[in-house]
Amino acid sequence: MSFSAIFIISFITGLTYFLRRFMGDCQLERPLVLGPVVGLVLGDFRTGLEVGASLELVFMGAQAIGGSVPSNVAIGSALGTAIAITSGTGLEGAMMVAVPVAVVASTFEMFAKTFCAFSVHLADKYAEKGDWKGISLMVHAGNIFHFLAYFIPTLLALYLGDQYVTDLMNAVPANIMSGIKAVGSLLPALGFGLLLNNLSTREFMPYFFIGFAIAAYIPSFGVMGIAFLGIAYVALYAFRKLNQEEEA
Amino acid sequence: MSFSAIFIISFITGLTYFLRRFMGDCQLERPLVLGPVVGLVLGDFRTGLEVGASLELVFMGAQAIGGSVPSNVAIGSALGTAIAITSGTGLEGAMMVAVPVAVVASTFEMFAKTFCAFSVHLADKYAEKGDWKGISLMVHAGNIFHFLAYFIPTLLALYLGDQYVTDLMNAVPANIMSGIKAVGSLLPALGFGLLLNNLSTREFMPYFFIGFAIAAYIPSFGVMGIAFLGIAYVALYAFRKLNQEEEA
Amino acid sequence: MSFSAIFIISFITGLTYFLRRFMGDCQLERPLVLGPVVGLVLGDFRTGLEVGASLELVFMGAQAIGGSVPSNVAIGSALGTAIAITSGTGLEGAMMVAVPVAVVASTFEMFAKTFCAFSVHLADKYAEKGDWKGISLMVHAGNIFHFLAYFIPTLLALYLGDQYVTDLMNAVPANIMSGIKAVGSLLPALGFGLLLNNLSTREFMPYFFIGFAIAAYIPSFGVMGIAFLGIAYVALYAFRKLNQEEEA
Amino acid sequence: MGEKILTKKDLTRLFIRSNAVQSAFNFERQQALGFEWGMIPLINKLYKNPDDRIAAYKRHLGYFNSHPWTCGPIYGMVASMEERKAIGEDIPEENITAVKSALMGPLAGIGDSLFWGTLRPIAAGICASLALSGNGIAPLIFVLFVNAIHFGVQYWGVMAGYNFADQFMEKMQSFQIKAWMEAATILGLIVVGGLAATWLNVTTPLTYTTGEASVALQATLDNIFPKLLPLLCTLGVYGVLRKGKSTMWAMCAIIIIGFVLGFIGVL
Amino acid sequence: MGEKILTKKDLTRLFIRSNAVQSAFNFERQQALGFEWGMIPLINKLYKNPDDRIAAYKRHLGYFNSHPWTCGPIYGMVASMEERKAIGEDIPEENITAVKSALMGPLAGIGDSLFWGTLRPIAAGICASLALSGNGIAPLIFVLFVNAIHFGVQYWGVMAGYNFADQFMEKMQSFQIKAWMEAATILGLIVVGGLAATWLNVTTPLTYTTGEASVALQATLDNIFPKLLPLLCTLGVYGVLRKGKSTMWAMCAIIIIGFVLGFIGVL
Amino acid sequence: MGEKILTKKDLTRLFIRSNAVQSAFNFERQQALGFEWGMIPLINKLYKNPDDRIAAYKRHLGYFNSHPWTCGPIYGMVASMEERKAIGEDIPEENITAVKSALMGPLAGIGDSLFWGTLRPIAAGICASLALSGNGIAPLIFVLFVNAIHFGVQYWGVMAGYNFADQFMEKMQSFQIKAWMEAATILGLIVVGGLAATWLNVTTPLTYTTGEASVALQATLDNIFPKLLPLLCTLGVYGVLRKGKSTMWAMCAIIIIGFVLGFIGVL
Ligand SMILES: OC[C@H]1O[C@H](O)[C@@H](O)[C@@H](O)[C@@H]1O
Ligand SMILES: OC[C@H]1O[C@H](O)[C@@H](O)[C@@H](O)[C@@H]1O
Ligand SMILES: OC[C@H]1O[C@H](O)[C@@H](O)[C@@H](O)[C@@H]1O
Repeated sequence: MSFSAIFIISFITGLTYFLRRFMGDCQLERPLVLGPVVGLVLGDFRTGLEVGASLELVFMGAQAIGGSVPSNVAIGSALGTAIAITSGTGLEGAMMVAVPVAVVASTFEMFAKTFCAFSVHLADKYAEKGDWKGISLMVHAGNIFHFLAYFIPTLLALYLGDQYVTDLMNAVPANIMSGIKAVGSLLPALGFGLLLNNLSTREFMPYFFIGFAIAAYIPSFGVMGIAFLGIAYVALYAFRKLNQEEEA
Repeated sequence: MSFSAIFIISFITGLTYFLRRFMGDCQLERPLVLGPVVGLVLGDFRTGLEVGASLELVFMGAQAIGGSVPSNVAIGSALGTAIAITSGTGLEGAMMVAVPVAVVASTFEMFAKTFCAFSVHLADKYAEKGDWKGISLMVHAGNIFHFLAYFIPTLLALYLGDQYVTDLMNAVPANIMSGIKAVGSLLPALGFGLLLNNLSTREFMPYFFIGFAIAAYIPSFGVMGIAFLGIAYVALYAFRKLNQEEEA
Repeated sequence: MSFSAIFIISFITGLTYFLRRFMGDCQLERPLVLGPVVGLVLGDFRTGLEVGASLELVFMGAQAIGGSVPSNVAIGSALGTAIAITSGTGLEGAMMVAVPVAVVASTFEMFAKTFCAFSVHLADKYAEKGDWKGISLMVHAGNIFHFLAYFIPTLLALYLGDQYVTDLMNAVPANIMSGIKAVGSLLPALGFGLLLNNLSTREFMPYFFIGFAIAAYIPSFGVMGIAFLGIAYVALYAFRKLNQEEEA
Repeated sequence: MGEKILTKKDLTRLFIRSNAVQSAFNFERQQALGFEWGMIPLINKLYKNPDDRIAAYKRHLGYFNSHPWTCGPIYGMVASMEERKAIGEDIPEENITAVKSALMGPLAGIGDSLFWGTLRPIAAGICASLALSGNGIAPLIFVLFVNAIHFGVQYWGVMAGYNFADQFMEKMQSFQIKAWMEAATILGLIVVGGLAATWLNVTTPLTYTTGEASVALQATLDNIFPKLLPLLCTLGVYGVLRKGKSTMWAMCAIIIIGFVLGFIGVL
Repeated sequence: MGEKILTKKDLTRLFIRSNAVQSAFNFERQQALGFEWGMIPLINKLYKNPDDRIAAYKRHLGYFNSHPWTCGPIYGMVASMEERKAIGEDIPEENITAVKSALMGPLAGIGDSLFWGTLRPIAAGICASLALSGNGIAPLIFVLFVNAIHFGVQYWGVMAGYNFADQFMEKMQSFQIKAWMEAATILGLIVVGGLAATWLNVTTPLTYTTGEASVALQATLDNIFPKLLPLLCTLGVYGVLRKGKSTMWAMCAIIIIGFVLGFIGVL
Repeated sequence: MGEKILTKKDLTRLFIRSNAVQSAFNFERQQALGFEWGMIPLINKLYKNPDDRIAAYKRHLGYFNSHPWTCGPIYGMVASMEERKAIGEDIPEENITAVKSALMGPLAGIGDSLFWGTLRPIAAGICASLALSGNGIAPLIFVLFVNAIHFGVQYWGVMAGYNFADQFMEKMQSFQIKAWMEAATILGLIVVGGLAATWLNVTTPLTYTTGEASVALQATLDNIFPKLLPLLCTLGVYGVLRKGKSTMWAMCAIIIIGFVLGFIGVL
């Protein structure tokens, strides 16, 4: 791969993530899209299309929800597709690279999401002074940081080559990997804790436990079922309140 | 089969349905009962008994509920039994006729239940004038119409013979059959919609959704479980209301 | 076995049950504990340990709850271990004795729990007179009765020998055994009935049915899940009541 | 206020006629005509004034649907309420309608699961096996057994319903009756929700293909919101009726839409 | 009003005696005698007047049943309430009984699932495998481990119950206490419902035959209303007690009916 | 009071900027910066007084997290509330915050299951199979299709939210608004409970041995209280925040504790 190809591929990978942040999850980082684009860059659209579509089916369920960080499908499939085309190992080769890389690379997204907490704190300061340009700056800085969190690892990995990357990944002890994974599974709790802190009053807190217990003990409900039941319940609640007020 | 036998069998089939309407579902149209009766008419009680009992087990679950129209077991088993006896093909032959005929013949009950909406509208007019004899007339007319909806198809089918009936059924395109079935599965929604329209007020409507969601998401409850929970809930509701009133 | 060994084993068996009553279920009657102790008495700790541990796994789920009477693991494992050691049949022999004996011997606990109702009635009389020493007497008498309910059967069974016991058990007609079992499965209903009688008022009774229906129709909840939901609910209830009072 | 009018004989007659509740059954108002026919002699006896009669005739021609073996209590309670209305008590027409519409659902639920779902299949199953092993009177046993229960339950229901309502309205003050009427309506709504989710079986046979596997759309729907289609159908009908369309109109719409959707393979 | 009477020593003694809660266990009032025995020294210290004493003795001989390792908080709370009653505060007898009957259910539920259902089997299972691999002190480990928890939880429970009730009654106004008492009763009822449905295992072995297959009646029942038999049994006992029959009577009836039904193969 | 200030153009601009809601996403306040950025032009137009502006900037820098395709209604409603506040109506700051925090949960739930859980996988799956059978424009179809829906839903959401809030606040009296705000908070709490139980996947790989079989601790936990670990984590974070620790602090604690527990094999 020429360095310009490497640079373009890495840039595009970073860009898809940048657009996820700045244009509301346009889904450009899905393997189905990224695969053929990488293929185009490397001059083999067909292989890119095929590898991308196959990886799409593999990563079907990977989706960030509530701030969670799933497998990094973008980096995984950019690397996988590029290597499949340049090494000629095709789908097999792509899979062997993409899946483990996606798992490890989720660390970079976690890193960006952790680090951007600082831009929020700086924004607080600008808000205090009424400096909206400063706030905007923090928004863009944060997004660029997210861009870099995808761009740099992809660039390095493509530059160093898949053998190097595999060796590196093998060199990381299993303990450390499982530590990182545990952090990834715990961090979304921060979001729920904050949400709770926002909403809860002593008086209404039990509703949180009721929603939790129903979802935990009757998994068939899912979030939709609970939202449905919840809406019916609060409608009754509001109508009753209104009646009482009117009578009073 | 002599025409008189044909006529008697068809008449009895219609009659069982007439009595379902007029005497409160006496279950005379079940194959277990209709089979041996047809057997008696054709002079072969034993075969009728055997075929009827076997068909009973086949049609175990067929039951009209909430205005739904299941397989027409009466027409199916009358025809099945008659053909089993006269053609000597026994149980096998009965089954081959009864099951498809029962499916198709459900259309006639649907037709009767659709058509009788007119007698209700006429009854409205009589009620307006205080003419209770007119209302009664509509009741009887409706029941006779239901009778005919079973009597005529059975008569024609027995008269034309099973070969003719099978040919006719095969001639109906699958599309049309599935259209009719879809209508049959949708029509009971009319009943629930009407019921809802009767009961609902803005204030209490959410209870409908709660009942629906519990039954939909936790099928183990069934209607009995929901009625049980519902009764416990409204008892609490009424006691609370009474307390509030007494205090006020 | 010497009579003194028989006596000591029976006494220990009775004692473990006495301590269950008087010292709050110390779990000394578990096979895991009783097995090696019996082994020690008979001079073969190893076999006792092995047999006890194996029986522990067999009787894993046996636990009195809400006044129910499960298999009598204490008598079962005392007898089983003793016979395994003295007859040299080892684990096999122990199992063959322990399991059926434990089932039959549950009758004695049932007997003690039935009989001790009388000591409560006598205690009522003493309370009436303010005689707290009399009440204490009834407590101890009841506990000694429970002791005897384990001590005597074990003594007799060890004295008469396993052949005799097996013959006796086989001589009891199956009907009578299933009658006794039915009594055992019904008697805990007395506890729940009494509890209900204590707690219920016309106004709150529906809550019992709600708790019952949820547990019956959604077994995944279990008692913990229901207690959890219940606590959340009554917290809401109390907060609402307090608000109303404060406003009033 | 006047004296009681209805005699034991009137109630027996009511029981007999109540068995015709399924008469002229139709998709629009289901058992409305059947229920009306049961009330006619009673209305004629209670109301002498033509206007009251006409009002009563019209009152009982509204939508009704319950289980033919367990609807007795509704007949009995309505009889008691009409009687008290006739002798001058202040019983608003809405209360009578509330009792009918609130109880028909739960009673249908009980009857459907107890009799259609359990007793009838069990009795038929047992008698069918008897018949298959050569017992010629098994069909007769079946008919006699289930109908003994049928008519027994219905008779007891009519009488118990009348007596209960009689004592209930005697004892209760009007605000108490109101609370219980509300409770009945709520119960009715909960049970109708349960009934619709349980008995309405509208499903789609559509499938779509992802990768190699072809997935049923219905399975996907069941994962997010089981019984979504029955709910949409019920709400659709309800909305159309709310908007003032006639049931006739709704019925025709259902038939046409259903047929087309079934024909093109969507339902 | 007087000063606090109970000392740390009294509470320690209460903890020691509270472990005898299962004493003279019987089907009629279960742990009533055991609970009473725990309260005796406390009652003797608090009440000097014979009438007050007798009332207290009788008060604590009522039905009681909880988990022997988690019932501590009830002892502690009752101790605090009795103390305040003794020094002249207005604590109605019903409130003391309410605390007992409302908390015994939930605490039993927690203890039964946490200790009987989880901790004990796990600890016993692990120690049994240790023993099977030749470790001779595994039984001792088991006994020491579970009883360390047992006595630790119970001690903590008695003390925490006393302190909580003390502070609670200090801070709350009487209408607040009433609201929480009501909440406790409701919780008790919900949990008793859950307990009865979970732990009462009354089933029927009857079967019937339809066609060739023989069907278990219990399976049919489970389809319509799982745990119907346990519910009927509980309500039966409850109804009999409500009607004023003694528990003795109820117990004998259960024994006779149960034996007969088991004998003829219905249960 | 003043006249309406916001024009159609302002709302269109709001819609365009609302798509950046995920900007500078971070574990501390998630989409707070993104939401703020969307509001800036609006705030600048509505408030001329520096103090009001600063208050508004700070108001919208609080914790926010919803679904990027279904959060439109929140933008719209907040815009309407801010406008009314700017022209002098009495709209307490708390009400604006309540609307945001109460609606973000349910809307996220709907968006997550409808779009992330259903539409996107289905569309991607179908297009992937098309691509595998050689169709080169399948990826384009996918992108165009999902984003047509994405931007369509978001546009409609912003506009509908604005109009709804406008009419709602016009018609409702203040006590009615209060009741609905309370209802929104309750709904928010119920849904957050459901979200946490569904999406938080904290499990332990620990096992223990009883007899021969080795049992997963997680399976035992699931039997007593499924999702106990996620609940404890959420409550832990919540407790720490309640106690006044900063989110920064909480985030670092989670990272350290999580890493250690994962490292030693407890999580
Ligand atoms: O759960 C709501 C929301 O949370 C985060 O913002 C992201 O993971 C979104 O993809 C998701 O929709
Ligand atoms: O569902 C109630 C009721 O609906 C209709 O009237 C019929 O199908 C009956 O058989 C059924 O019992
Ligand atoms: O169910 C509560 C309780 O009931 C009885 O007292 C005994 O069976 C105990 O073991 C149990 O904990």
